[in-house]
Amino acid sequence: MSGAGAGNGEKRVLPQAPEGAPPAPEPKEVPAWRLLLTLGAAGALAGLLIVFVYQVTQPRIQAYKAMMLRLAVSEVLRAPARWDTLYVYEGALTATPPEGVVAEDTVFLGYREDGIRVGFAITGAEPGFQDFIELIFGYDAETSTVIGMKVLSSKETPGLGDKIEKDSAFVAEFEGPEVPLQGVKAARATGAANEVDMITGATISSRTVIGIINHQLERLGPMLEAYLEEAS
Amino acid sequence: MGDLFWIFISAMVVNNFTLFYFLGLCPFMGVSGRVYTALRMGAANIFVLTVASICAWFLNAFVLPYAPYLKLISFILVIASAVQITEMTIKKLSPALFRALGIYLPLITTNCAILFMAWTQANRGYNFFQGLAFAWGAGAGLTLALVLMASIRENLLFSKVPEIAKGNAIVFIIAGILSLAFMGFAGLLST
Amino acid sequence: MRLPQLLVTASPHLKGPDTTPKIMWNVVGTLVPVIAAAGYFFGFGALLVVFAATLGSLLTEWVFGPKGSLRDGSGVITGLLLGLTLPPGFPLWMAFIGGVVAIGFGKLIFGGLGQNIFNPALLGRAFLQAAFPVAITTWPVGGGGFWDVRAENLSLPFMGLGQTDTVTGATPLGLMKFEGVATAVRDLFLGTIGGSAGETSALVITLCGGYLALRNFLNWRIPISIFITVAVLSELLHLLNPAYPGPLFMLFSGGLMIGAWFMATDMVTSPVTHKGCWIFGAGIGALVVIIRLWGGLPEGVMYSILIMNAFVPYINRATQPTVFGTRVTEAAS
Amino acid sequence: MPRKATSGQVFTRGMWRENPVLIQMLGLCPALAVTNTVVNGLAMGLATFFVLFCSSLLVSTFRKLIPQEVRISTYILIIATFVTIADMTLEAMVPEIHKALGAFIALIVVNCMILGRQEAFASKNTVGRSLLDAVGTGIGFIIALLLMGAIREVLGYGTFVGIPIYGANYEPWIIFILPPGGFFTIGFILLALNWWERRKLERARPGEVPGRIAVERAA
Amino acid sequence: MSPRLSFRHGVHPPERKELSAAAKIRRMPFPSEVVLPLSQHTGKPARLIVAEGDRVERGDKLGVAEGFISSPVHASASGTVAGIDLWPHPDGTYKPAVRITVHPYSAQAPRPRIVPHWEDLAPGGIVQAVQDAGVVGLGGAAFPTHVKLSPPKDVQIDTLLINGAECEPYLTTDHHIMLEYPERVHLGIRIMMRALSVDRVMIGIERNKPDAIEAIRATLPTDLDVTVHPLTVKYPQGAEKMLIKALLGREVPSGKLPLHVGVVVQNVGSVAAIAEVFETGLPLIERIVTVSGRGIRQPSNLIVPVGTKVRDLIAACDGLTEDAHEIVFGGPMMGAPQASLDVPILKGTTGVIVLSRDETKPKESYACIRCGHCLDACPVFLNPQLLGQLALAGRYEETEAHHIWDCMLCGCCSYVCPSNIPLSQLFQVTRTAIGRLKALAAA
Ligand SMILES: Cc1cc2nc3c(=O)[nH]c(=O)nc-3n(C[C@H](O)[C@H](O)[C@H](O)COP(=O)(O)O)c2cc1C
Ligand SMILES: Cc1cc2nc3c(=O)[nH]c(=O)nc-3n(C[C@H](O)[C@H](O)[C@H](O)COP(=O)(O)O)c2cc1C
Ligand SMILES: Cc1cc2nc3c(=O)[nH]c(=O)nc-3n(C[C@H](O)[C@H](O)[C@H](O)COP(=O)(O)O)c2cc1C
Ligand SMILES: Cc1cc2nc3c(=O)[nH]c(=O)nc-3n(C[C@H](O)[C@H](O)[C@H](O)CO)c2cc1C
Ligand code: SF4
Ligand code: SF4
Ligand code: SF4
Ligand code: SF4
Ligand code: FES
Repeated sequence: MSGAGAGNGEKRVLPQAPEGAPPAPEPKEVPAWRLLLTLGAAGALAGLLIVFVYQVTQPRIQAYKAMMLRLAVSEVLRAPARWDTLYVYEGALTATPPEGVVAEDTVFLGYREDGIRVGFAITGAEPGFQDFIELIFGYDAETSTVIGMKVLSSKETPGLGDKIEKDSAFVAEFEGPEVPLQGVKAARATGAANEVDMITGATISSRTVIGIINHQLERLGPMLEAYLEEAS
Repeated sequence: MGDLFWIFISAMVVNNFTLFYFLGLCPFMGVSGRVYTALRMGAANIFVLTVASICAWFLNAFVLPYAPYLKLISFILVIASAVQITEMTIKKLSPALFRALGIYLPLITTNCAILFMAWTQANRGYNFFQGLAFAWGAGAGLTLALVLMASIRENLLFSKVPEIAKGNAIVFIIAGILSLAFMGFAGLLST
Repeated sequence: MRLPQLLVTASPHLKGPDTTPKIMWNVVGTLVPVIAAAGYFFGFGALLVVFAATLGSLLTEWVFGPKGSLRDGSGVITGLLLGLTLPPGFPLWMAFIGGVVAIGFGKLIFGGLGQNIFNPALLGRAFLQAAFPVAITTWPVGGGGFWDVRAENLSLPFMGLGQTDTVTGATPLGLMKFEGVATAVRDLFLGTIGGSAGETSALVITLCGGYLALRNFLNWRIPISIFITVAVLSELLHLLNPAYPGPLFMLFSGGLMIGAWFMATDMVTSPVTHKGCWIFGAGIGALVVIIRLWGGLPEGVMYSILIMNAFVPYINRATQPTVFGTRVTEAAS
Repeated sequence: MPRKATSGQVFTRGMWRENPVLIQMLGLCPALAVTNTVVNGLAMGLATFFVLFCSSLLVSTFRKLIPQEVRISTYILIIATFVTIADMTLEAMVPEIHKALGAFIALIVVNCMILGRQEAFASKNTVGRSLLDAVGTGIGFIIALLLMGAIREVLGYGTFVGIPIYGANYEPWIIFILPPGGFFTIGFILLALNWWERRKLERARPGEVPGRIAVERAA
Repeated sequence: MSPRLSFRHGVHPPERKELSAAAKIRRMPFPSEVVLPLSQHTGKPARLIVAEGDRVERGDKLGVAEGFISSPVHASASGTVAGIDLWPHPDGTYKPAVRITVHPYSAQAPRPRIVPHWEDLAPGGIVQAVQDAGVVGLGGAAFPTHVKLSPPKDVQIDTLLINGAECEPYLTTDHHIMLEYPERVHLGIRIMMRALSVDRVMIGIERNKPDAIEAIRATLPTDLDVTVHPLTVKYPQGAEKMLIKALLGREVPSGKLPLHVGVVVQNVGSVAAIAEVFETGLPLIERIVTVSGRGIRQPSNLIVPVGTKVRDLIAACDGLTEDAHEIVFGGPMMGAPQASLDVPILKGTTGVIVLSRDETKPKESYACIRCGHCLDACPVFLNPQLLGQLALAGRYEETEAHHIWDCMLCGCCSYVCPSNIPLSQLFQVTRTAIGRLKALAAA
């Protein structure tokens, strides 16, 4: 059976002839229009099928994405009644970016039932232990505190690094600390208002989470304040 | 600049395509028997990755915004044709280079490592230069894994590997050990 | 005249004094003081861990290895060194598994003694680190008498540390990396610090390694080139940015000493040529600095050695000696 | 010239005797990349199965109409279409799994097993036989993925299909859900298969030295 | 103090020269039978010119040189040709040999002959006389000396090196020649200088023979440029390429001969033998042999008629001890083991070493542990580790690419290998195999 020697990868059927030459001489010439026709027909069929499935699935995909975003924002902003989407453009926040440009970043500004602002929801991503950690966090610019954090995606080690999303104690650390955040080991905590206990065995992932928040606020903080001032 | 460097290093060692994403395993198992072949295969990979990166950047910038559902089809067809065209150009311009790389090109043109690179480059929204850094990092990483495996396998010819481990089993286990060793680079991006 | 039964063997008819078992048992002998130091600093638990790892190695070698291979002593070294790289409070069953993996997948699967590519002991440890990352980074805090055996040591096979919420001390490298706290070099040198069983006394390890180097049982070029590379690189970086630790700290902390003297020098998994040994050592040194300063893990000696092990066949290829009389031929022609 | 395989053989051989992953070493990257749990492996297997089945159906139906020169391009076009469909469908139906599988769904397109079956079988056989072959091969692929997924999940998480099977205090062997564990797992499986095969050989021909065969094979 | 003259790598085996170092050269009694193989030298075997039953006198020709790279063979004792048959040869095969029953009552005096007067001979004449006398290298390789004395026209020989290194353990032959016959050595040097028309001679002697250095120094001719150079004690200091490197700093190119760097190397014994030819007119029919080792009762340095069987030689040294285990022709590093006591001493046999059980090497060997000690030992900078693996795997072409033909089979690698892998033996076997394959391919 496992005549599957090491050379197997070379023996298997290749998409093209191994010499990279055009297919071996043909017994009879196939007219070019037939080739084009075949490809065209296949292409048309493919296009048709894809567009059809796209039409069917797209609403659900969009809906799911919107739902995930809603869940995330409401989680980090403590279930706001509604929120505005703001775009970062040329060093300032704006609700309506000019047509046709891609915004550098988006933040969400949440409001309570009574119209009082809860805070901003901001996303960010940086490399963690394995790959990028992507998260969203809520930030109250008036009190300079983080009010919530949720990891959107990460590939951190299960059982270790993935505690940044699964360990509720760690997630709860982000309800209320002042910025800039300071990561500490539990054993050496002093109780300062900006301290966040890091997870033992996942110091790097924890530090990345803290780092993302600090870096994003360093960058966006002034804009947020400027926007609030303008708005009030 | 630093950004490009980290993209390169990340794709090469921290998230090595072969050892962490299991990409391009078929050629990896097939041509890692000899260092010389492995080196040429690596070079061919870097070449195709470069072409693919340029194609993916082009498609991502000018085509996909209008027809996102064509992503996969357009990637695979455009990359394959572009490689074919460059291949023919090389054959004309530098027959020596063609002889060195030629037989490997069809083998890798429609290979998962290439597609994954293009796909990820598009997903991460890399610009032209970031895309190239990513492609070259991936290519360097593939080459590194190939050459290390090939030199180890050449050495293994002298070893009395137990009968049940001969063939692919030992190659997988060595790949596992390499992957384990390369875990030392994990987190290299985080500080 | 009496007709003797004559022996007919090929020349040379004399044999140098060194034999493979002799070299191996000498290494075992020089490990005894290192293990004793581990026992002195960490208590009986450290010795238990070393014992469990060695037991795993020897049993595997005995069951699956070629007949009589226990006598050559290399399996003992693997077990002892593996045990010395583990934290003193490591569960014994995990240490045992490490020994099994080290010999089974680090050595026997390649054909046994002399044919492996990767250092078996370090492979065993890398396996454990990836399998049980929490247990292996749980360093005990000092204190306790010699006979105090930790509960974690005795956790049941396949079971975790339990929810005892162990208080973990930090190793000098962890302290440095994650909290910016440096440990006094004097403590590092003598060994009054936290860490793996064998990561403690740089003094004892250097004396033992030096003895082996003097007897030519290890190639001194490897540890020396590691030390030089680490010292030079860390001095340069320290000058550029004083937040990076200085060379003395880098040299005496973590597993660098035992790694450089006992593990990088495993002849099977290091280059055969002198030039190759210099490259190998320099590579390890550079990787150690890179991983320690910029990597995710506090310590990189194990990974550095394993990675460079993978390069050894290539290094050997690239550093073939220049055959006598070939340089002249080239020059003449 | 080998005898033409019976329909039964066409159906069953891909499952085990010529298992695409474990024996033919095809489609290795998904088999390793997404098998850290049973569910992921199963989802990947089903998606691949779907693509293989539909492509074989189309290719064998139109096999007489597709000219030699463009057959590979046509196959790729067909396969890519079904992969895109599978991708969008999974995203709409099971977004969590879709996220876990990531780019590897798109990579089904280059899975050499699928293209190989088109080139080697569907383009030369009737629709019925091609579908039998596709189903057999697809099941073989799923079996391999499930096997990998089961080993890795049981050891790496201590669960099977998400259900804990050892009790709370089990210490998971995290390595098995990490990349090295993927390589090790398939390495172990191949070791076991080789061992089994040799044992059979030894039993079949007692007295003969089986070493020789394996040496030849390795040479 | 002169500079430390040496080469790189090499090994330091125990010298064990003390066993026979004090024994003065003595003549052994004629045995009752001598056996003279027709092939005692490198090159073509001599062509037989006697028949069974012929009576021969000491010094008579038994075979004549067959071509230029060949050497005649002479009777080493007076007697009757008892047979011409295949006889055990020291190289382990059976080779045609002339067996002479020694006349028990003969005085063994050679018949009167004309002693050539070397000062009156042209270089060519000297070379002819040397060839007629059957002189070959006594350093071990037994290469016909007259060939070395006639370099091609287009090379310029500037130095004659006299090899008194005697780096092999146990052997004291060259030591005693230099110690007891220094004048003869100097006479030989004079003759060679004339034959080669060189005017610089360097004598290299290892430092472990201070008395020999002293004796040679004391008798140095004052009219010639002859110098003595004490060498570092290291094996294989006496190998000609190493000697040239140590004394002149020149490296003989791979695959080339010493004459390509303008040097001729000759062993002191060979030089003394040339002198004897021109002193007595006798051809090369006896030589000095060290019989040593813990397996022999009385280690000695003997003047032995060529063709003496080991059996008789051993008897002349009071026989073997109880634990005698292995008999080796030549030194223990490169010498050939003997399975039979009937093999004859040849012109090139420098010594007979009888090793006792505790001197022989252990038998158990292990897998190569890639320690690299063999690379550190190899004086030609080969990679015996790789070569050994290639040889074991039968990858002969690659062994050639890795310079297996540059190996001088000195045995340093085998000596140091802690895993006791028979490296140099492997190389010898491999070279034979390659040679056979090539011959097959050519045929
Ligand atoms: C297999 C493996 C996986 C790891 N995964 C993570 C991870 O996901 N996140 C992380 O921060 N550190 C990870 N680490 C890093 C170590 O646990 C590291 O020592 C730890 O982050 C240091 O934290 P400590 O000082 O609390 O022990 C991993 C290490 C290993 C060996
Ligand atoms: C064809 C041939 C020609 C040789 N010519 C010379 C020569 O001209 N000069 C010389 O010194 N040695 C010559 N040699 C001999 C070698 O240099 C060398 O002395 C001989 O092989 C034995 O060397 P050894 O005793 O170091 O093993 C010749 C050898 C051969 C095979
Ligand atoms: C490893 C090795 C060691 C040798 N050692 C000696 C030595 O110690 N003395 C010596 O005269 N020749 C020695 N030879 C032989 C010399 O290389 C060379 O053939 C010889 O000196 C030439 O002189 P000859 O032709 O008079 O014998 C050795 C050869 C080899 C290969
Ligand atoms: C100087 C020296 C160092 C060694 N170091 C190691 C080691 O770090 N790990 C190990 O498993 N074996 C070590 N060994 C033992 C032996 O070489 C090793 O088990 C082989 O790799 C097995 O083939 C060492 C041996 C010597 C002589
Ligand atoms: S995608 Fe490529 S490497 Fe992966 S299994 Fe398919 S052909 Fe092999
Ligand atoms: S080894 Fe060579 S040089 Fe040394 S004594 Fe023996 S024959 Fe002479
Ligand atoms: S026998 Fe050959 S390979 Fe070995 S040391 Fe001597 S010259 Fe080198
Ligand atoms: S001396 Fe022996 S064990 Fe050491 S490398 Fe050479 S052959 Fe191998
Ligand atoms: S399977 Fe990946 S290239 Fe063929």
